[in-house]
Amino acid sequence: VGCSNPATQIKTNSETGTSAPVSANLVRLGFSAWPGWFPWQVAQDQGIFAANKTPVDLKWFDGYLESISTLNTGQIDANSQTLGDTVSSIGGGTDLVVVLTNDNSTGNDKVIARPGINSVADLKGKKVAAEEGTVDHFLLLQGLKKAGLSAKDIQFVPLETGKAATAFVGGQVDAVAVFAPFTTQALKRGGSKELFSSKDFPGSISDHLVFTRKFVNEHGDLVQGLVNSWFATLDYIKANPDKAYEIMAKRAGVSIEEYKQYADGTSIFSVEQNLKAFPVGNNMASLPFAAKQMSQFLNEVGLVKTQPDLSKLFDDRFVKAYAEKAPKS
Amino acid sequence: MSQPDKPHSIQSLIKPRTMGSTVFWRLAEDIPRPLNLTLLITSLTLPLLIWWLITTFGKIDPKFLPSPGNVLEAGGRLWTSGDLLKDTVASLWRVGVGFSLAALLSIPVGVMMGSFPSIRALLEPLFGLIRYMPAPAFIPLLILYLGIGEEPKVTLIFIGVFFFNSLMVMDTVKFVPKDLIEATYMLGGNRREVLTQVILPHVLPGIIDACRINLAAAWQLVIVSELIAATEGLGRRISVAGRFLRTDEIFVGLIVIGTIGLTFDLMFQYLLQVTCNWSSQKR
Amino acid sequence: MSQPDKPHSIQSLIKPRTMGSTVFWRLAEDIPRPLNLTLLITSLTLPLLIWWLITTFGKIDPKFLPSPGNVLEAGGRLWTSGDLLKDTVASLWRVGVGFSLAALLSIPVGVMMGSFPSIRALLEPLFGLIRYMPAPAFIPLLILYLGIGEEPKVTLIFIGVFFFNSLMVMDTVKFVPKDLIEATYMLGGNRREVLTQVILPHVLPGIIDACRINLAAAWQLVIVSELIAATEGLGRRISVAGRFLRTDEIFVGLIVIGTIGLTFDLMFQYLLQVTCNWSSQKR
Amino acid sequence: MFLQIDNLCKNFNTKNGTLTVLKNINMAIAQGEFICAVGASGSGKSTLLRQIAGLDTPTIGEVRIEGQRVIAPGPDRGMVFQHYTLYPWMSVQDNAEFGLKLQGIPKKVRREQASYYLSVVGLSAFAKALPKELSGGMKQRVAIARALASEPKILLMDEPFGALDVHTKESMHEFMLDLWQRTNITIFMITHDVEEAVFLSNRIYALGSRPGTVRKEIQIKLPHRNATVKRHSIFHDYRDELMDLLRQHGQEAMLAAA
Amino acid sequence: MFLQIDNLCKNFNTKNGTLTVLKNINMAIAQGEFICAVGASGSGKSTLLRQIAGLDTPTIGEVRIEGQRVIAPGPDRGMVFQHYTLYPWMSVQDNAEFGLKLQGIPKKVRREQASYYLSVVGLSAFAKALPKELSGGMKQRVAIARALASEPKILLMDEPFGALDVHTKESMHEFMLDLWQRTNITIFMITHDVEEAVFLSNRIYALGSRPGTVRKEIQIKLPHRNATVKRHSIFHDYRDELMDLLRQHGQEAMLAAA
Ligand SMILES: Nc1ncnc2c1ncn2[C@@H]1O[C@H](COP(=O)(O)OP(=O)(O)OP(=O)(O)O)[C@@H](O)[C@H]1O
Ligand SMILES: Nc1ncnc2c1ncn2[C@@H]1O[C@H](COP(=O)(O)OP(=O)(O)OP(=O)(O)O)[C@@H](O)[C@H]1O
Ligand SMILES: [Mg+2]
Ligand SMILES: [Mg+2]
Repeated sequence: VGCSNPATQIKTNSETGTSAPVSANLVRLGFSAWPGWFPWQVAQDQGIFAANKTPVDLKWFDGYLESISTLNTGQIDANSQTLGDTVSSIGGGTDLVVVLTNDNSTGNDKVIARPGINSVADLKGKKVAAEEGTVDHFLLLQGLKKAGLSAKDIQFVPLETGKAATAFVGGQVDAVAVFAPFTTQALKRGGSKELFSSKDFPGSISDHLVFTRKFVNEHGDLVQGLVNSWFATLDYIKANPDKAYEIMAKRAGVSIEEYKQYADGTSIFSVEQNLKAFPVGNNMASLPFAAKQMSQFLNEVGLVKTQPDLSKLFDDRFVKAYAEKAPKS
Repeated sequence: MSQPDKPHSIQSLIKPRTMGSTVFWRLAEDIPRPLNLTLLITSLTLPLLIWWLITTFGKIDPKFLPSPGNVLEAGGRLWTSGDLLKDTVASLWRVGVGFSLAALLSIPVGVMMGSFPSIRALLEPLFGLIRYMPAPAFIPLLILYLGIGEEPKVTLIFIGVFFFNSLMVMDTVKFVPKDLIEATYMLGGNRREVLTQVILPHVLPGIIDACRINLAAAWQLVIVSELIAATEGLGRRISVAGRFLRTDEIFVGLIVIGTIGLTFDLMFQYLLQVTCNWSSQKR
Repeated sequence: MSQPDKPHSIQSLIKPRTMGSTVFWRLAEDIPRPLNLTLLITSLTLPLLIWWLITTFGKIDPKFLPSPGNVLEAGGRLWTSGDLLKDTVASLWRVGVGFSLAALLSIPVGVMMGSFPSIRALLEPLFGLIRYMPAPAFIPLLILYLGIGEEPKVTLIFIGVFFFNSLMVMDTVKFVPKDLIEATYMLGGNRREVLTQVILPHVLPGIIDACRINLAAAWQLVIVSELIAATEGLGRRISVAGRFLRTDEIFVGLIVIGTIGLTFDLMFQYLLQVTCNWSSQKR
Repeated sequence: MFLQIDNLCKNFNTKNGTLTVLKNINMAIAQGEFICAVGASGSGKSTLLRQIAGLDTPTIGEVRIEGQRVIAPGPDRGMVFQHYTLYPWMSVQDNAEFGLKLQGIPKKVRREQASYYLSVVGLSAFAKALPKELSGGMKQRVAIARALASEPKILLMDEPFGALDVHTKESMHEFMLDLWQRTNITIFMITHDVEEAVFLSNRIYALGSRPGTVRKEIQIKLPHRNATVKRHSIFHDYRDELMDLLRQHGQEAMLAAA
Repeated sequence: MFLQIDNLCKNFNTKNGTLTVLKNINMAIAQGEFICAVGASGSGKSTLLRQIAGLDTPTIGEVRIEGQRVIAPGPDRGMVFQHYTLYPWMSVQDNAEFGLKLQGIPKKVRREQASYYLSVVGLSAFAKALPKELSGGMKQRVAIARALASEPKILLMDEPFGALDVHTKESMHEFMLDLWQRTNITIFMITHDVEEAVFLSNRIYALGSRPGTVRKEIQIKLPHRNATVKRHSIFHDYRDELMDLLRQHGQEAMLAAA
């Protein structure tokens, strides 16, 4: 808008394609570093958005948090974020809709401890760093609960995820709860090991495509287009794994080998898994149930003052519509 | 001196101009006390009024711009829960310690740099270089070396103040009249005595002024420093509020910091008046 | 005048002292050029040498403190990939635009505040208050109002510079001799002419000096401003490197920023010398 | 009368209440006179000059020039200040032109006008120099040229030669007398150098202190005006009379202060 | 000889090459003399005084006091500068004491010593005042008291009364003569006020400019030293002789500069 940085003219080797031309009718989609979201980059680079007639302005965020606050302020229409953060945004008064589950974390969120700490029980009285209010914090508390400990039994150190990993490597804390690719960094500390991970708590950490309600109401077609693009991308990755991994590893800033390690820790959700997750249920496999758990957790740690209304959070129309039209795989 | 003839009769070209008298637009002259006071009060109430009008009649989402009422309410809430006091004390302590240490060290260093051209040559390029380096860049290194306690937070503020303050103190030394230094030599003073008993007292007002400016710079760093594993503090309160878009709490934090800052500013100005009443120059 | 008797014969009490001559410890006197140059060079090479020694013989994890070689290598890597150039241009542009806008606006505002006590009374308390508010606190608000493009980044730097610079420019105006203003009235100048043709040129050196200091302050904000959804920039490079503990890249970023800063600093100093050669005071 | 000061009083409000600096000043000065005002430090000389210049307004009474009441500063009165008030960033030529520029005189005209007056003060050769390159006496001469360039009706000078060395001062004296005789301008000059006053003026007002009042008005009639007149006994008589007066005022003031 | 200056030359390195400011200065001053050095502005008077003070070192030649070569500043020479060099943050008493404090004199002794010299300069009543509360003359008197308090062998003064008004200047002259006669201190004073030089000193060095050299040395013998002597023809003769000399130097300098 009359304010353009000349640096955008400069080409570099690490460039991963340019964003779509700005037009009135487009989706401004944000995403950040998480294995479940890197496929968006593939969609962009391989022209999958265009193929689905969905103009997308794909916005990369170095900081996951910034992507959330940008969605909250309405500067983008959609973002890739976890269920927990979506709940806390709603607690903060933003009206959001979850239309798609990208993946579940099955090991890419880890609690990592220094040598000498061999069980969750050993964490008692120790310094544990995590980013306050995030899914990793949630994971940490769930792990403690399972081991019969409570939040008060550890010394919690609130640190941004990257800094938490740094502090752990620097020997300043005894354990951290972080997500990939910061797990790799934390594990660089000699002798450190994983205590438990999201694998042990299936369903507790799910990642979604989240829209503002206003956009869903006004541009249902574009939302549908984006959902369709996502599944088309998954198909593309399956068909061309080498090319896709190259793109995703580049975006993540790690080598292809390293990137492949993350693949196990993230279970990308198929249409079917999506359809199963949306209905109300009484375990973590059900999104509305998980959302309620999350909201309780946020309330307990004092980050959200009142438990928000979650009844209209999930909207499975778009996934359903895709499932009906799509050829069965 | 032989002079040419006067070339023009200029009087015919000059249009008489008289300057209207004015009170508000007085230039470099004092204005009457009551007007001054009125303007001072306007300065702080007018923005408040505009704010109130916008939020009351503008139908703005309070998430985007909370009304003064909202902010007051949030302030009250944080106050009664005790959080605000805790945050304020924590931040005050950090800024206080970081700034004081930086001031305490930078004053002698700056005075030495200003007094001895050799020390100046030795330190100025290095300090000039470091001064430009953004203090937040040091956070990962500070966590690595100093941990996650108070040390890295205080150190960050220290780094943000020390280099600026040294260079600014250095600059004040050049205003010491050379005559005064030479007079001291003539009275039998040696270099050390000139430094401690003549230069130092003479630059005191300049030092206080530099510190006044850099205290403000220290508060600028409070948010960044409290990103390092803080569990309380005004900066942390603001950044958490920013994440959850509790704009009212951001405003509470900002207003508290602004008020604290202004209070210290006035204290520094008072200090300046009291300790430097010998200075004939008005500051 | 009736005087009492002289009380003491002081001469016996005074021990003769002579001041040794010195070159290095010369106080407020110029030192020889070659020594000056030597010290200048030492200033920048000595820390480098120490750094090299520590990393070579200290057996320090390069993740904690990379060696000069590591940093050079990382710099080369970033340079050949074109990233470094892109980052540098991006940050230079942001700081340049934000700072220039702030300077352009704060200079007239500051001069007006310094010249008209009424405007000063109207703005000083407000500016004094805002100056203390940490610029990073405005990030959520800036995103709300200005989005995530270049505008909020530039605005953040603007905010960080504008209030400081206004108040510092204001301070310089008080050094304009009242005689000079009155002389202009006597020559038929009105207030506007005094402002533009007398006060403004007279405070020019002071303004340049204030801008010089605040350019450094602007660079301090580059990291924070590039937290707002930046995809390139030195600040972003440093914060991403910090997250992944690529200490060598942090150092590259810091050194590039420091060098750019110092270059601008020298340019400002040169500007000062050229435009203000009329000033008899050495700056 | 050309310049008329009627019953002028000036008070200042200070921390310790109202300070009366000037009281009942009456002066009447004809066109073409060279007036000196002498008085001890603090007797209100500068304050009086500021009222005439219009830089300040009297508490009571008024100043009139050619019948017009003075209410604001303006280029019909040229002023030379005690301290050098040249614009340090302008060349000598630009300094001399500046008043004319403010009055919107076309560039060519003002250039010639200023050059003329620079030649009058003998500084044509320095037109391009900056003030810092000039000696004290040269600076004051530029200030005089600048004041004269607007062709004021009256030249007001506040101890213009106080900071000059004796030799420079003497040549400035000669210059002033020469200027006065050639242009027939009215001059009102403040000094505390009694000899200077006697040598230059045709009438002297001696001011007393606390509050400043006109204590004595002395018409000066010297046989001729050049350096040798200073050895003349008439010169000495004037000088001593004024000196005694000032000494006496000084003692009064000291007693009042104690 | 008490103070001996042998063949002193002083060059400065400037942008435009070497500037010779003083050339072949020879002076011999006995204990208890009151010497004045006069000369036009720029003739190097201050430079000469700085060599005697030890604040600067001669390029060639040397200054000796009681046979000892001067190499550094020190309290055996008291100095009064042209501009007020009081420490503005210290009271008058503390200013007067400061030299003694630097020399480690016990508090009680230095308090009494300083008080004595403050009474000598007639400022006992102002002991607690700050310098900014004093008039110009009073400030210079404090500076003199401060210099005297260390009981220097010689008092060096660089145009100490240049900025004072005539009345204050006269009383300072009386004070200096009184001081000199009572203490028998050696005084070396720079001035460009010829009358001042003739009135105060017993010997005058007249310096010429570019480079500064001693042009003339005049022994002053006045019948008595009080205000009336200024009307005496001997006084006038001395005055005029010096004045002519300076005028001539001034013209030479002007020609040299042009
Ligand atoms: N703006 C002011 N406010 C208060 N007092 C003032 C002001 N201006 C001058 N005075 C006082 O008025 C008195 C006369 O001052 P003025 O400057 O007119 O004296 P002067 O005769 O010019 O002295 P000098 O010879 O030292 O220049 C002094 O006591 C001074 O303190
Ligand atoms: N440090 C210096 N470097 C270069 N030139 C100098 C220096 N000090 C003095 N000069 C030059 O030496 C000459 C004599 O200066 P000095 O101050 O001694 O004269 P002065 O007789 O005291 O004059 P005034 O009566 O104006 O005080 C001047 O031309 C001056 O520019
Ligand atoms: Mg005056
Ligand atoms: Mg001198």
